[in-house]
Amino acid sequence: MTAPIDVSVLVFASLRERVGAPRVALRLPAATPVGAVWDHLPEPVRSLPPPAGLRYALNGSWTLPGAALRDGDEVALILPVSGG
Amino acid sequence: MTAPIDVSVLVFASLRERVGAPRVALRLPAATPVGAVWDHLPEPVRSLPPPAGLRYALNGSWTLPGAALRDGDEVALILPVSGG
Amino acid sequence: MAEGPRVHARLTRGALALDDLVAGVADEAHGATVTFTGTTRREQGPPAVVRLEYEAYEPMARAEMEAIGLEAARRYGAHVAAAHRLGPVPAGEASVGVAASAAHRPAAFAACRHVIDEIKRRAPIWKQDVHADGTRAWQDGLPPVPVPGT
Amino acid sequence: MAEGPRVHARLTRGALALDDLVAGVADEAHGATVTFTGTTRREQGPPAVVRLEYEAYEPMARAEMEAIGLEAARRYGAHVAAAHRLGPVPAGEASVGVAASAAHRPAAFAACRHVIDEIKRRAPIWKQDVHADGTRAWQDGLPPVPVPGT
Repeated sequence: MTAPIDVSVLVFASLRERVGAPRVALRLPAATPVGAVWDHLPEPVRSLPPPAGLRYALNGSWTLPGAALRDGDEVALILPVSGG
Repeated sequence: MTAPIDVSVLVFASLRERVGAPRVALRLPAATPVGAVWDHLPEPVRSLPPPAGLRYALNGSWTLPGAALRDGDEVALILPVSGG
Repeated sequence: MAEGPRVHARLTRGALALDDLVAGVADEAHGATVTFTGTTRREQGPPAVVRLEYEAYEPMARAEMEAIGLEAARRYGAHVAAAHRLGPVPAGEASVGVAASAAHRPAAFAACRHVIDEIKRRAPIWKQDVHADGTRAWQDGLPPVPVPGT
Repeated sequence: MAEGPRVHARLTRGALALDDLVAGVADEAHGATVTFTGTTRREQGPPAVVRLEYEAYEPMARAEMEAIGLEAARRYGAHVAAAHRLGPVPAGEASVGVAASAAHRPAAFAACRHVIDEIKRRAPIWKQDVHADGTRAWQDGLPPVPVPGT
């Protein structure tokens, strides 16, 4: 019954290209866990299985998929990295 | 009964300083082993015990103390190294 | 000398200068400096890779590189400098550089190795291979993006 | 690229240039380059070491460095470049430098480490510490030379 929250989702690499933008604004139920964000992304992304090794950052720090989102949060979806 | 041989001994670092020259000419019995050269060096060197880890080179290649010297050979006495 | 470890971490769109990284870890009490440079290998493929394009979650990539540098610095008594390029990097040019100095060489080697291994494992940076035939492939764990119109 | 390992070994009386060593191991097929630089630590002592003086059995030192480089090149598929200074080296300057490149980083690290470890262990090169008070001490396994007149 609590009000929905607005969160911002940062996406990179091929996820950014599929989404068509580096950032997606989502309105979600209060306390949505970070790990559920993927299923709210626009198609064609949400039909893809999230890749093994997907990590999450919340407001610039690593977090776990169970962390509950709050209004104004910024979530980053960190695909398996390939720097170096 | 064979004729004595003339060999040249190269010395480095503090051994060179003690000897007073980078090279010593020695007349030795034929087939003197490389490992016996130390005992023929001028004083004050030959009274010192040879340092642990002393190695030998013969005409520019590593050799063992038992190698027999021949006339005209060049022996190098390789003290424990400290490069790097 | 006794001021504790120094850690520099940088993302840059320009060429990497190994000398700058080495200068960043200089210390009169450190007798050993080890560097690592990672370069795009041209013969990857086919099709041949002509360049890479790197993208990062920049604030976190920098923070993660600093955290990794600090781990190595504390564990090995090292100073650490690390830089990673972003944007296009032609094949044959360096995309990442690390320098680590310590009093003695085992610690300098271990610190440098830790930093490059962990940057590759943890820093939120992604590369896209750009091939001679114009095709591109992100290395990010997702299947290739379908080419539009096919 | 497929021409087999390259090994450069050099003794020099001038300052070492890391860039030259790195250039000597460049290869489009090698994605990883590791360097080692060894520098005189100023705070050794007391008394403080103000410089080192290096001496070598030059032809054998060069040959031994080449042999060591070739061992690493063969074992790790690496290119190797190594340089050692002779004569006076002020504290804070590099006395030895090694660069090794290989396709991947474990081999590049291992090759560089092998070369510096073995140069220190085997190459016929000796150093003399020169202290701030003017005293000198060869590091060659012999007891200190008695000071004349004492």
